[in-house]
Amino acid sequence: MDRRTEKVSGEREEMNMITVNYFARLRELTGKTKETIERGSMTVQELLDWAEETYPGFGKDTVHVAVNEEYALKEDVIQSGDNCAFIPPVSGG
Amino acid sequence: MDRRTEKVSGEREEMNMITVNYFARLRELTGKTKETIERGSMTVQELLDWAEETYPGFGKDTVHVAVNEEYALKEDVIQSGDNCAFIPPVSGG
Amino acid sequence: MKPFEIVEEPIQSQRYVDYVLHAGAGAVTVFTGHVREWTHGVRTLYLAYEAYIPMAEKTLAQIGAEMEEKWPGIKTAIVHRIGELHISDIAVLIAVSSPHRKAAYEANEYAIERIKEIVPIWKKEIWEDGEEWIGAQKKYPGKGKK
Amino acid sequence: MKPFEIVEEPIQSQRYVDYVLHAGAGAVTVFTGHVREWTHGVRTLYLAYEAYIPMAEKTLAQIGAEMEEKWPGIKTAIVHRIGELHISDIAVLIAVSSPHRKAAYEANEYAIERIKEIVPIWKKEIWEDGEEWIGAQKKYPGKGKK
Repeated sequence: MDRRTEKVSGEREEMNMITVNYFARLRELTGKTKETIERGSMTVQELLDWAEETYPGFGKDTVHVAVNEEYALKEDVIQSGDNCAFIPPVSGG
Repeated sequence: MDRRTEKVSGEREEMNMITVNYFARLRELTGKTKETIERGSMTVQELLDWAEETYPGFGKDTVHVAVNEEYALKEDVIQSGDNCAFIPPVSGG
Repeated sequence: MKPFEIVEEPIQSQRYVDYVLHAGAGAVTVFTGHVREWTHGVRTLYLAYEAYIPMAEKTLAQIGAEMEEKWPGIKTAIVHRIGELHISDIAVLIAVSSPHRKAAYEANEYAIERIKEIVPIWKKEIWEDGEEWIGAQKKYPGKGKK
Repeated sequence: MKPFEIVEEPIQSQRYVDYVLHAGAGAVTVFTGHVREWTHGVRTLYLAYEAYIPMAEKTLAQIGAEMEEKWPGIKTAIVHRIGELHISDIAVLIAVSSPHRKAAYEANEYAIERIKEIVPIWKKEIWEDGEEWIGAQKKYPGKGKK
């Protein structure tokens, strides 16, 4: 492996990064407002499964996911670099 | 007829007085905001008939009558001393 | 300020909102009717409103009583301005507070419909080339009808 | 002021009313949602609102676009406050102007229903003996669903 390959490999690894944001109950449960996941791509369903596994009591069945500030379907694919948010049941108004 | 009878009779005549108020189109038509009619009693229908006869174009079929600030039915009887108002179609709001 | 009144000066919205607001109110709806410049392609210069003031205030209060009977727990204020009104001026304001929003919307809309039916107020439209008293013909109302 | 915004300071109603008012508007409806002291017999001390701010402003603007498509000719502003709110404070304000009143009422009520469905804002109720994040469970929404 020469330096050039190493560098490309390094860049690729840097890009394996999905940002997730937590709000309200989920912010308190995880103790975080945001974190990054080292994945190149995953579906919304996979992200929800990951969250439930990582944070018991997450309640993925009532949590929606926004990708880049748009509500996403469970089968939608999240790409590295995307900015995601877990949206627990809203209660504005 | 002694003075006492005269006086009672005079009081009775003074009480033959129904006040009527005019608004909006009817105020402009009659040139009056109010006037008194020398009658001891009459029905609302009779008052409307009187107005139509006295002021051609009065339009009694679209005009309501209030007696002492309450809407009255055509068969209601107005008594001397009552304060009446002709209410053309309203257009508040 | 009275909760059901006719005024000759500009309507100050906040007074009526403050009147209906209380610790149990979760929703407040405020409707304001304004003088519009164009109606059916005709340009309005200004409006002149006239009222049979004591009866108008009485019927406004009657509408308020009807509302509080239909939607218990609401609190209401209604004010109508008379005199010469210009474009965008507020002619009428209805403020309703309620524990929950549904009643606040419904009662408010009920109020404006009833005002147009029974409150002795008249509007004259003044255009560039004429003027006219406005008013839809209505059936003769029943006594104490709700 | 932006016509669709999240703010942390007290909501100044007049700004949003002034924004929607214009010479063609004959009706303005303003809905304000307030912090209520009692809910189901439990006394609220205060509320804490939190938002995913950029997405909340985007969804408020989306609701405004939906409204203007459904009721052409209306003009809308919506503002939601976040942070710590006390009894009677305004949490949300919806202002709608319209040439005619019917659309102003209908569009306004549509807005609050949609806010409660899609805008990423959360409310925590703080009582004397506890606290809880409020939120009804909703079906997973479709993409671009109206």
